[in-house]
Amino acid sequence: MKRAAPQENAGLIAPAKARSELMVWEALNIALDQALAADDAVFIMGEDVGLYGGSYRVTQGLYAKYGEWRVRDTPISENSFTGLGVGAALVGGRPVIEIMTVNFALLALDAIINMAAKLRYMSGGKLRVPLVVRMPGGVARQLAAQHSQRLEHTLMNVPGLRIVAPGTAQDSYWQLTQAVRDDDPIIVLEHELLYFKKGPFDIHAEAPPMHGAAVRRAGAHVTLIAWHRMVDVCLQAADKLASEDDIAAEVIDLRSLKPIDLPLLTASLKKTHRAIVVEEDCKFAGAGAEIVAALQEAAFYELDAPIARVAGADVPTPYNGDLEAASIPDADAVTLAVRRMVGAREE
Amino acid sequence: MKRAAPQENAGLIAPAKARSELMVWEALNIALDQALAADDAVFIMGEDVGLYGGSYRVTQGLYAKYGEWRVRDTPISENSFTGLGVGAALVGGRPVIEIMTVNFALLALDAIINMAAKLRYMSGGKLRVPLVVRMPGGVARQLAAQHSQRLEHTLMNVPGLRIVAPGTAQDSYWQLTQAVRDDDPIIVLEHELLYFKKGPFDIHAEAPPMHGAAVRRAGAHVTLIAWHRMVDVCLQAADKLASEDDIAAEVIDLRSLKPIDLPLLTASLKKTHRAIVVEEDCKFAGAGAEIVAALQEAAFYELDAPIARVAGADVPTPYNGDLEAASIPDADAVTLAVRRMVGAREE
Amino acid sequence: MQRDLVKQLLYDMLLARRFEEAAAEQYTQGKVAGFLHLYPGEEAVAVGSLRAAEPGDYVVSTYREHVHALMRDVPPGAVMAEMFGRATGCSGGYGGSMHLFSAEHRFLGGYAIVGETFPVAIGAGYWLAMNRSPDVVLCFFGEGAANQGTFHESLNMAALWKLPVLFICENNHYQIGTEVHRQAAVVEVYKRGCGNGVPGRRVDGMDVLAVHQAARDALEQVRGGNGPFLLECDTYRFRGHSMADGGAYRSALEVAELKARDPLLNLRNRALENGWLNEEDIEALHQKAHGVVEEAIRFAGQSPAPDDLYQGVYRRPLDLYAGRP
Amino acid sequence: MQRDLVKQLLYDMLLARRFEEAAAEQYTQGKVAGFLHLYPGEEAVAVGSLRAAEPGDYVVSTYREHVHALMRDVPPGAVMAEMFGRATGCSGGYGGSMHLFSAEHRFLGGYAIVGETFPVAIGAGYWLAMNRSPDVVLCFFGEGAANQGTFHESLNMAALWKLPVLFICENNHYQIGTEVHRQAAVVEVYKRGCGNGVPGRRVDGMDVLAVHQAARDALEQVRGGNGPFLLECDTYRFRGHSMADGGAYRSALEVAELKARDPLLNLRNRALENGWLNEEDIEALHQKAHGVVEEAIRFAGQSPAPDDLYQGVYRRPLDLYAGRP
Ligand SMILES: Cc1ncc(C[n+]2csc(CCOP(=O)(O)OP(=O)(O)O)c2C)c(N)n1
Ligand SMILES: Cc1ncc(C[n+]2csc(CCOP(=O)(O)OP(=O)(O)O)c2C)c(N)n1
Ligand SMILES: [Mg+2]
Ligand SMILES: [Mg+2]
Repeated sequence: MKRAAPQENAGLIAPAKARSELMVWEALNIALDQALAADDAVFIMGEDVGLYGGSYRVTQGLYAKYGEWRVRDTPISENSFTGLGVGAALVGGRPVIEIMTVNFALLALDAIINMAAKLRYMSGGKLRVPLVVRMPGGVARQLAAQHSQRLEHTLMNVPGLRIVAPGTAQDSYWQLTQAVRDDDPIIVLEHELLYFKKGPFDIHAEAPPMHGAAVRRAGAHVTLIAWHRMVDVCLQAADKLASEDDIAAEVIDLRSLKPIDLPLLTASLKKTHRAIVVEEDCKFAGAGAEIVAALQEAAFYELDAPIARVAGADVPTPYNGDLEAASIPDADAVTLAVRRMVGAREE
Repeated sequence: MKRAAPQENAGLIAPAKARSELMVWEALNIALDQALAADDAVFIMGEDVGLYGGSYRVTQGLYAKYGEWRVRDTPISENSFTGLGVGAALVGGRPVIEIMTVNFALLALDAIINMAAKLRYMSGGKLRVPLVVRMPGGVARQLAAQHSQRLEHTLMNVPGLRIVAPGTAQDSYWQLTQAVRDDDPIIVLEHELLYFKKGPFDIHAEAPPMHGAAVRRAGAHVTLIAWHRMVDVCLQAADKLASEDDIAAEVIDLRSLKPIDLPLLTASLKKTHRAIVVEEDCKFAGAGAEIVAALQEAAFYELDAPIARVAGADVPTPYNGDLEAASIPDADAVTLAVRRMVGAREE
Repeated sequence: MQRDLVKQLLYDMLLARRFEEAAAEQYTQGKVAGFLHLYPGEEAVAVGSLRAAEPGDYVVSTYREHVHALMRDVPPGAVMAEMFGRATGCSGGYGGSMHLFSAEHRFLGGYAIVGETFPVAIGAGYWLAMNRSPDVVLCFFGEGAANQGTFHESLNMAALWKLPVLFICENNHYQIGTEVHRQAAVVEVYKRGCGNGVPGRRVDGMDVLAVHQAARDALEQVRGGNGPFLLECDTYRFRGHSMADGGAYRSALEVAELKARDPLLNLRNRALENGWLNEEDIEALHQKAHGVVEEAIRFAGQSPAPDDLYQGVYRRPLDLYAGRP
Repeated sequence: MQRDLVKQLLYDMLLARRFEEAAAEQYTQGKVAGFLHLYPGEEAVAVGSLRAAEPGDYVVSTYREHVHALMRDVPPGAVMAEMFGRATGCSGGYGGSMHLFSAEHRFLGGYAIVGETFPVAIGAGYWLAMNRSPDVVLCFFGEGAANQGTFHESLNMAALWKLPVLFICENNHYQIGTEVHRQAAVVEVYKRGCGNGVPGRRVDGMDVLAVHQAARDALEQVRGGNGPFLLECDTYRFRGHSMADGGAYRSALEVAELKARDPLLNLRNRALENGWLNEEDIEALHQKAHGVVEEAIRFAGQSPAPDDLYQGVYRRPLDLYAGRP
């Protein structure tokens, strides 16, 4: 007599699955639809995920199809509904919590860090917390300081968490699917400016390893390491460098922030001997710091130059559009950094 | 008709100021007493800071002397009483908020990150937030996972915050005093195991620069970089290395985590060409990552070896005493890392 | 007396309405960006309550705060310029629509994380109480914000220490797309202070005179040292939650019904009926409001942009890698 | 019937008391470490309420939870071994006194951050409601925890969705050194659910029979699908907050007065008066409890320590720098 039984498709769900191009939100929507259909233990919870269909449409149609117990709109109570996810996960549920944006996750960090991440360990490995917490973040468009927070660094430091950061439709589908199936608590970081980015999608393609990085463009002169939207920025820079400077930049999409795919990075460095980490977050103690620290240790003797960081300015994000743009890296900033680094060799 | 006027000394306050040796808590207590006496705008707030005298005695005697409006016991409502500090700071107060331990600060991060740190910037520089947030932290003695959280990395990433981490009585006195007098929001990280550590204290000595690092022991072969309790661990290791291996380790106490005193670190590396960052927090994306990343960039061509990190294991802190000890660096771990690194040169 | 008050309140509401409509237009034209939350429908709340406050009182508001700033006499040009991201904006162009501040007008913002207004308000209130000041704090929030933990925590401290804070709930029945009965077990927000000993009262938030009187009464009580009070204003927003929201979750009928209770119409009709104002008076107010907003837009449009990315991060420029200072 | 119940409850309280005293002794001897929060004085609450629960019910508790674990029939040896930090402990030696867990006993912990029990409890409650299960959740918390935002947030969701959660407040009048009237504007915790529509009731928490009956009634209501209930038990802790606290903030007189209402004495006297038990019965229970605790200590002392620092961080060992999996 479960209330959880899925009903017939009762509304607009993600578009036809066979399509070869999808937007990121559509891919996430398919992943959630399939997860709800496949396993009665899965439920979704968050602000406006239900009736409203999700702030970024990710949960569109699911409320009508699965009902309010499995797609639950919540009050604005981030700490408690994330903690609710922990409690439900402990007793058999597989909750997928949506925190409307990363900015509000500061209110839920106790549930994420002190509970979700620690419970398996604190219980001697006897409890499990199959919880997924999705949160869109990043700097979007003039949302100002309180709506442009980034939390990669904070979450990366937490033992017990795993973190994926898909930047394409295909990865979004797979990494979310893998996260929901997994028994560890997993953070899925999404980027607000990527939801409506279109990309190739093939539901029949093999699943890539959940935590593997991917070479998005091969090159021999410098390795650019990024995730989310900064991958696109690096690809633009790489185009420019190729055509204007004859510099072949290798662009790596990290895809996962915990664990990180250090072997792939090291392999790239063996070829290029130079690396730049490009990140949207502030430079000081951002996620990039860990990547640099780990990489300089793993590949020190391969390095022809210090590993550089092209990162956000150490400021709260300003509202003014030009200042905002100046506060995060763009293709020019990356290009400049590469020229400086590669030029340095020739000096 | 202020209620804030200080009364006569009405109870046990910090011990005689002329003493040449003080415990860390006593030095902090003197700093607070003086701050309350010097400026009516200063008030202290936190759980059990008043009648009870503070969990670690830091506020002992102040409630009796200054009354309940200036030394205020709070309900367990971390987010709101920290936010209260922000509000009071905006209108003229100079609140010193005590979060009983860092572990509970996860509940107050919205107030700290989204409000205290951002308000000056968001208001075009027109508001100021002269707020001090004190929090004891670190791994103490078998307090287990939820009471051994470390937050350096999270706070360091936040533009607008400054962070000091005093490890001696003298520094505790001065850095807290400087923090209270400052118009920026400042985090004072204290270490639970250092409160009862005795050290030289001279109230008449010149104030050291608030954010400067200090060489605690000079040496030519390797630079050990640490803060808080890990400085003592490094000093022990340095003793051992000197006597057993003829290795002269330079030990630097960072004292400040934001900003960091990179020039001093770089200067040391020019001499030693080798560095190890020793930190209590988990290695992955800990505070040490930033220090390594910045240092390898600033001093790359001085380095004879990759900068190493000796850090906490990437686990929630276990309760069992032996496992707990194994989860954070000790002098042996540092000694071993130095031997490995210096040995590497000779191989 | 009544005539002057009515005239003031009607003008304020006309200004508020016009200002918000203009903001929407400017947004559509790409001059204003980010999230833009507008106030049409709710004017009676900010206007009625803030015109009952004293200049020494502090005001704390949310991201839907343009009108609150205007009612604290922050110049319309400075508010519009802020939304344009200009250096002449009340936050220098760094804050935007959701982060208006003006220390000189005791307008403390402008918070975009739901629930933040509560601790800020009790902080200012604590400072006032500690200094036995006669001033008080007015703290605005939506009914959705009453679900945040800080609501409970802050009300408790406010009542425990008898802080001079008037909590004003703008109950517009929606937390973005989620109607109040789907987010709260108790839908009458004025009753939600009972667990913390904060008395409350509900008033018709579409009736500016009622709000004004209720706010006067409540302010008197709060100013008298009796501790906090919770005033719930039953209101409605005519537009979507923000410019990004079409508001499809509300029936056209529901919206139409509420629009019939438009606080501006409401007051205008009563003013005419009672002979407080005549059509000409009203037209003049209307014209004046339009002119002021026009001028605000002109001012904003001609203002320079800020150009220092690092201004105001710290009290003075700070090199994070230089140590020492 | 009544005799059996009284016997059981008295035995449980004797066991609880003895267990906690033994824990204190072991702490003094250095076998138990960390923060140790003991339960003497409050036994009637956990014993009375949990003996009214069904085996299928879930229990969520705080850092002062040894007795709650025992009342869920987690073996005393496993609890003591946990406090000794041994591999045979119910949390494998990784959790310690504040983090007892036992999935098989539906004992969900053991939370040391004040206020965490609420969301965990409504999470389990949500799962039960979603699956129309007849089981319910018992959620313990101190009166100090009622000041946390999660109390408000979680009660709201529990009431809104009619979740089967019985919130049980152990009001021992102190939040470490801060007496209830200095931390809360409303000192009767059972009334603090009113802002979220959660009905409540207060019971003498020094009277195990009263607690037992009140818990039965409340559980029946909650199990009937009527949504959450808030049962406040008025109690007192005889010791300091933890082993680190001498409790100097309480007058000797106050403590003595409350000790005269010791729930163990209370029940013993009534058992004798009513002829439910005689002195011999009681002595036998006493002996049995001592024996069980003795055995628990022996078991704990002989148990091996855990030796894998990384066990349980993830579902399987994870190299953070290896990527791929
Ligand atoms: C902590 C937090 N969670 C979520 C949001 C996203 N959000 C912005 S406004 C809003 C609804 C607020 O509703 P209410 O308090 O009723 O105010 P209204 O917008 O109706 O005036 C939400 C969910 C936020 N800004 N902060
Ligand atoms: C969020 C948080 N803040 C502070 C503490 C420190 N602390 C531990 S127990 C406690 C008092 C709790 O009082 P109450 O809820 O009444 O429970 P009791 O200990 O009296 O059983 C405090 C302040 C904590 N563990 N968590
Ligand atoms: Mg609303
Ligand atoms: Mg208590």
